[in-house]
Amino acid sequence: MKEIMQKMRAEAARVLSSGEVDLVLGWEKGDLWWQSYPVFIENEKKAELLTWDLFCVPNLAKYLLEEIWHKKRVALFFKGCDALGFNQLMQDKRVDREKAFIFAVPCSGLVDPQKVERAGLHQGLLRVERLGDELTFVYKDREKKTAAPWFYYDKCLTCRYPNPVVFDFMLGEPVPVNPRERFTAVKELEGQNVDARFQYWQRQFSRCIRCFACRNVCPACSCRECIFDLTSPRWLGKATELSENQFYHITRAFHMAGRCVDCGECARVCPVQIPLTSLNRKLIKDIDELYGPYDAGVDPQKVPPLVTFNPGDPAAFLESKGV
Amino acid sequence: MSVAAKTQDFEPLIVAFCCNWCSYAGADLAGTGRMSYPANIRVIRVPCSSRVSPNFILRAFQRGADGVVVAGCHPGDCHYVSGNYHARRRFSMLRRFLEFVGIEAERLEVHWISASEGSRFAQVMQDITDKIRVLGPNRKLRDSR
Amino acid sequence: MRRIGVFICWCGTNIAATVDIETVIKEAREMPGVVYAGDNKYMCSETGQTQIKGTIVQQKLDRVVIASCSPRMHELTFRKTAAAAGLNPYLVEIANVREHCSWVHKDKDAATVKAVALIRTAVAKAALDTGLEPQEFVVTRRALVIGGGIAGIQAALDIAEAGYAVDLVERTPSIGGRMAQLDKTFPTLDCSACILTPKMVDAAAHPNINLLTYSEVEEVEGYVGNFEVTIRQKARSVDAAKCTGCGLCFEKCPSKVKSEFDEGLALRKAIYVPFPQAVPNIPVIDRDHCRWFSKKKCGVCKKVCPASAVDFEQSDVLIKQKYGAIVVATGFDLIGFEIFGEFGYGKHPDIITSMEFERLVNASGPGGGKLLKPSNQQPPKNVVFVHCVGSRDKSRGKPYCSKICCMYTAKHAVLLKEKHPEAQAYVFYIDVRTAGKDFEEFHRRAVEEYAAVYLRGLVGKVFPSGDKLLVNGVDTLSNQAVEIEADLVVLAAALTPRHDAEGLARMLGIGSDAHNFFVEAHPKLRPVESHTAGLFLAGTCQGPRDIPETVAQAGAAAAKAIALLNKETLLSDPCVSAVDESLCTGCLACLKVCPYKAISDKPLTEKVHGRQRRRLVAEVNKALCQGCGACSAACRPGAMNLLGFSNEQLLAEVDAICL
Amino acid sequence: MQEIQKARLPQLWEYLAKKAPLYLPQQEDGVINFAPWQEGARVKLESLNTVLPPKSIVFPQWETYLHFTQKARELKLTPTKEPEGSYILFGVRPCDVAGITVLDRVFLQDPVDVFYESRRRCTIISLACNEPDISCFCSAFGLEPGFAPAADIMLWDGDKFLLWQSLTEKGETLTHSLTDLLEVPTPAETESVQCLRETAATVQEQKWGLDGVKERAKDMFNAPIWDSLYRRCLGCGICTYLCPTCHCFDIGDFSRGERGERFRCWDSCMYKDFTLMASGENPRPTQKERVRQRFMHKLSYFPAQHGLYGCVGCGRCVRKCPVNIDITQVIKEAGGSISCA
Repeated sequence: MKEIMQKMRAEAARVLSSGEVDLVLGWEKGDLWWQSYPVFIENEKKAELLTWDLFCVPNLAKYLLEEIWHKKRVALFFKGCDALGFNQLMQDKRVDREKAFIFAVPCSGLVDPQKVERAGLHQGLLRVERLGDELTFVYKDREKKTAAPWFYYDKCLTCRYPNPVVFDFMLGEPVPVNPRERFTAVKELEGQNVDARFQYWQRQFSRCIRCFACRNVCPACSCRECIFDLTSPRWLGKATELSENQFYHITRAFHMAGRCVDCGECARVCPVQIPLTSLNRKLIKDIDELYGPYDAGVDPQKVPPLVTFNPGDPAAFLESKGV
Repeated sequence: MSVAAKTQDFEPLIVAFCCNWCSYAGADLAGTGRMSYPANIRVIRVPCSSRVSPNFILRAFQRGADGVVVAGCHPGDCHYVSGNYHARRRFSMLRRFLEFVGIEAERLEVHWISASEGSRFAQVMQDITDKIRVLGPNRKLRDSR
Repeated sequence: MRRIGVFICWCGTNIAATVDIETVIKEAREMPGVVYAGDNKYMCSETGQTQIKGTIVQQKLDRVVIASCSPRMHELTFRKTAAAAGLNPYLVEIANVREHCSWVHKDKDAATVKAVALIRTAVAKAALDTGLEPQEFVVTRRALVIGGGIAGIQAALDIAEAGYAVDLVERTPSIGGRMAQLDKTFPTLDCSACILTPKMVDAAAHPNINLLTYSEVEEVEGYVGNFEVTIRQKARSVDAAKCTGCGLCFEKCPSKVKSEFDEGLALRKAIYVPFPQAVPNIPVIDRDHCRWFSKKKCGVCKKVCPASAVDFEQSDVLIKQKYGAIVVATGFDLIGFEIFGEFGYGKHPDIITSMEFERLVNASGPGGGKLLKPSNQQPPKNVVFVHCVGSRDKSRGKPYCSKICCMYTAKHAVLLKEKHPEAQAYVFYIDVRTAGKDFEEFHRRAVEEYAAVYLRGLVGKVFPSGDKLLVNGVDTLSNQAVEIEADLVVLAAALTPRHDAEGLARMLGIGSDAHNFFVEAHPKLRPVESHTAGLFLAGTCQGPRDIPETVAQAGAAAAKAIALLNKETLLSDPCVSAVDESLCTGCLACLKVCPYKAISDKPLTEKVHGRQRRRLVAEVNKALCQGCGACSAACRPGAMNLLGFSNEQLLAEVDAICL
Repeated sequence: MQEIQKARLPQLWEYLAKKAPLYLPQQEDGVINFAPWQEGARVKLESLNTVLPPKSIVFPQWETYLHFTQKARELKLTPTKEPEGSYILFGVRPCDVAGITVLDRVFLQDPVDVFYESRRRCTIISLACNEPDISCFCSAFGLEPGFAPAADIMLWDGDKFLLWQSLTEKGETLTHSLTDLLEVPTPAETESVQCLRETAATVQEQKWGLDGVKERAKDMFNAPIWDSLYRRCLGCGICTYLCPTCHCFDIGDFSRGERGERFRCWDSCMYKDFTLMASGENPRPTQKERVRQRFMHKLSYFPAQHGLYGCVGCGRCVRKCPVNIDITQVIKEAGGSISCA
């Protein structure tokens, strides 16, 4: 990772000094071990701020909405999931491909701080490093080594596009693609009866505090004004009454149908751990089943499945599974 | 009517979104033919089944509907050429999704009813009313206020 | 606060017998925004309308709700009433308390409760109504007729006669269509070509008609009054301006191909006119079969042409033209026979379709109209006709009746006897349907004077036996198996729309039924209009019919087109989608679901924190938009909103109806 | 000073829950929040901070305060009954108790918020922190991880027992009713806990000093930090909703036909419609002004108005911000010192 980080800094400095771009979007290391956050670099001297480590999880693509239109050109770094999000923004005609200079960073997985915490490895932790498939947790006076996948985000373990599908320049080598089955949780829920499922989701939805982080982080949520913020008509009441929360989550997910790139950011940022991925993946699974496999974000020229049709489509609403 | 005793005093509220050209006209024909169906059915007229956003359906459930019907022209017969094809995808997905979050799929029905199918309109409405009666009131999506 | 008036119609006893009007009035008065609630025995009557108009003025009503019959019945009536009182007609809402309430519910209490709910819903919607103004746009006074058969020719002639320019597009090299292939016509037995060819010539000669043969419609955009059509004029490889029609080219052409016009029973050349009376009488080169085009050899036609009209370099021409109205008259095909193996079609040359029979019996057809067996050119003795091959056959064919087969088969039986008096016709039928002027008489003549034997029943199998064909069938009247040794078997195949009709329907944006016949706007009252304004239907593309019906329908379609072209401007329905540009993200999901290509993108420049920002937003072409609302439902932030059925209104309706 | 054996806690909770609704940190689907105790509850006392602060109990995310009916042109209003205040909050960390103190400044000063006042009649039993998290910084604001002066009862974790001390009359009364469950600790036990308390305080204080932040923050309105900090902000409401001191609310109506109710609900200054006016004007037009507002309010405006910081250093926003916007960085910018462990 260090090598790539050096390349990142060098490339950023290069494109800024050559005047090819007037902004570089990357990640910067914070004070605490899990903090790697988006940074905006406009001066080649600041390229040294760039970092690439196991916590560079935020997708930089969505910042283009605010940053790109008044810039000449913006350079930015994409992991596999980020590139899908970028393509979704392309699909939605929200960004101009020509104005983005994309560095691809193949990614074999990032570390979920909550998993570190749950394993009790967080106290006194200074940093985490990776060599091959092994993580090293570095403390003041000791180190601990462990297998990396244990601490990867779930979304990374099921990642199907770790190598960016769109880029101008590749940093590093493509990594092997070896995703775990992503519909396990969905299938498990599908196997339950409808009341059990209701109780499950009722519990999840009642926790929602409507912070809208899931929406705001989502690369497919790029409306200028969100339907949930509108006051006229008022679709979503501001009270976090269960039915309003249900409306929010059902509608949010449904707006993602055929558009969700399955980057898992919504679930990552949810402070109350609502398994939003399961909602999104249920829709992905149904689309795959009913209308043929479709991966949003792979090809922005493809027509998304919910704004098109085939005269021979099944009428799946005639299915009856019984109550 | 074969209705279980416990649900006898439950009068379901069923909102039917009917497209103007086929299903609404079918409902008119049911009227002209005096084909009776339960008064639990209340029709909202829309130009096309493709006008119906899932938001309206959710709102109906929030506001106390026990069942929702979306009715449009038969595939291929859409007055607006392709509206019902879009509706077919949209509501195929929505119904499965509602079921996934624990809402009985039977509460949302989609039917193709042509302008000439007055008796079918009446029959479909009778059937869904019977079904919802057995299913009982919608408590899952209803706003508690 | 609104000032809404609610007018409740008794409709005699139709509503009042089941709905308690007094309760409804009382409840309506309590509804938000309602300042008046009144009733009338017949709201649509003169007195009812006077009451509405008077109240609008006296009570200064700004919205009107009529609780009455279906809006499909009287919405327009009451809109006009409101307009007469100075209210914008789109500020009127109808609560359908007759068809949807009093007529379908018996319990008075339940019906009354429901009527109140329906009125409350209409009131909630009306409160959010906005006055809408139709837009005026200019009509292009030119018509397009697609299909050069008798329907298209007739429609073109009628429109041209009214003084409007018409382009008549025909995909084969000549106009004439199916009717040109026929021999005699029932029930008068006059010669098809004799009555058709003068019309073909008229069409070609008419100063207002522009013939575009060997041409196909490729793209249709626009809307009523302003269609923009792209037509591909295929390369004829013969310069029409130079060709004299002498025919030397096809005389000398060495390539022989089965003639489509003769249903494959005779051969034509690679350079050809489909039939002698073709209009225009200018050959075309069938490039797929021409030696020059396949092997770059030959070129005989070019060498012999005295006018130097043959032009191998000619290429397709794309014509873009604007039209105010379009008449669709694309005609029919016959059902494919693959699924009817028992009749043996294709396995023996003497098993033919009725269309092939027409050619065999036609003086200009193969064999000069002698009606000989294709297998050995001998006169047939026993001829078996089979009705309903593919028609009235739910399981394998089409459920509908092809309508003309009974009559043309009777005609065939008659023609057979006239050509070969010793021959015998056997006709297997399900029912004989002869509804039409002089039809039954004609059928009786076939049976009585021409001794055709009618057998009620189905044919089970046809198979060759020596130089004969054995036909196994059942006569259900005598309940006996029948076996006939036939020389010729004629199958009356089901009529279907053209094989590519579905694609055309999509291109035009008109509806088609399960069998791909184009759908009329109303089966009774608007039989020649499609659902899409400005597009009219004529002939068998809409359903099976005979020549007089086709001609009548073509005339009617022409009349509708003329009425349209006669207007300088048109008013558009204002219930169309509108974009809130401040909400529009420019993702154009709306564009993808719009069936009318009514949505496009447009750049918008705005100031953001002191900087100029350019972004895309959706734009609705109000004349193209038909108001389906698919875009409004597809728009996530609700920037696209259908006027008259807006998000706000539907939400208010849902809320109100659920109370 | 008394103590209770941890083994007897379920007995205690059962007893308390009979007296009044008892809220304590419980785990559901991996998320720990304050929830009413019931038989079989998965209590997680050992976890440091709940996801949502106990603010969500004293000042719920939404509550109805008025019912109305509107017929024709006549409007009838019926205020909602004041909420029940006799409940117990158990296991509140000292920073969260301090958070409630901040809320008190807002809601209990004239005009008193009667709903809050009523809910504030609760009994707060605080649990001291022995080992604060790396992201905790309560001592930055003069708070002590081992003591919550505003609690009714203070508890210290001595591994197998909890040391118990009532701090108020309300706490005293409750303690008296528990004689069967409480015991007297040995001096060694008292001392071991005292030692833990001091260690925790020292560790925290080493990291932080806040001299002059208030004064420095006053001049920070035009500081360059705002120009960079906001750019990565997603504009979500996590920091505000998870904050034990954020207290902004909005008012909304829910109506069904002629009946309806008026409620208030949390709102967030991070949202762009927070300051949006009916005219379409927005005095905080970009995320920059919103981010600045939140921090300035915590570090400058609130202290200026109420004499205490609007932040208690619980670290929730630091931990949960999806893009790691970190108030400690702002404090550093404003002159606070930090010595990273």
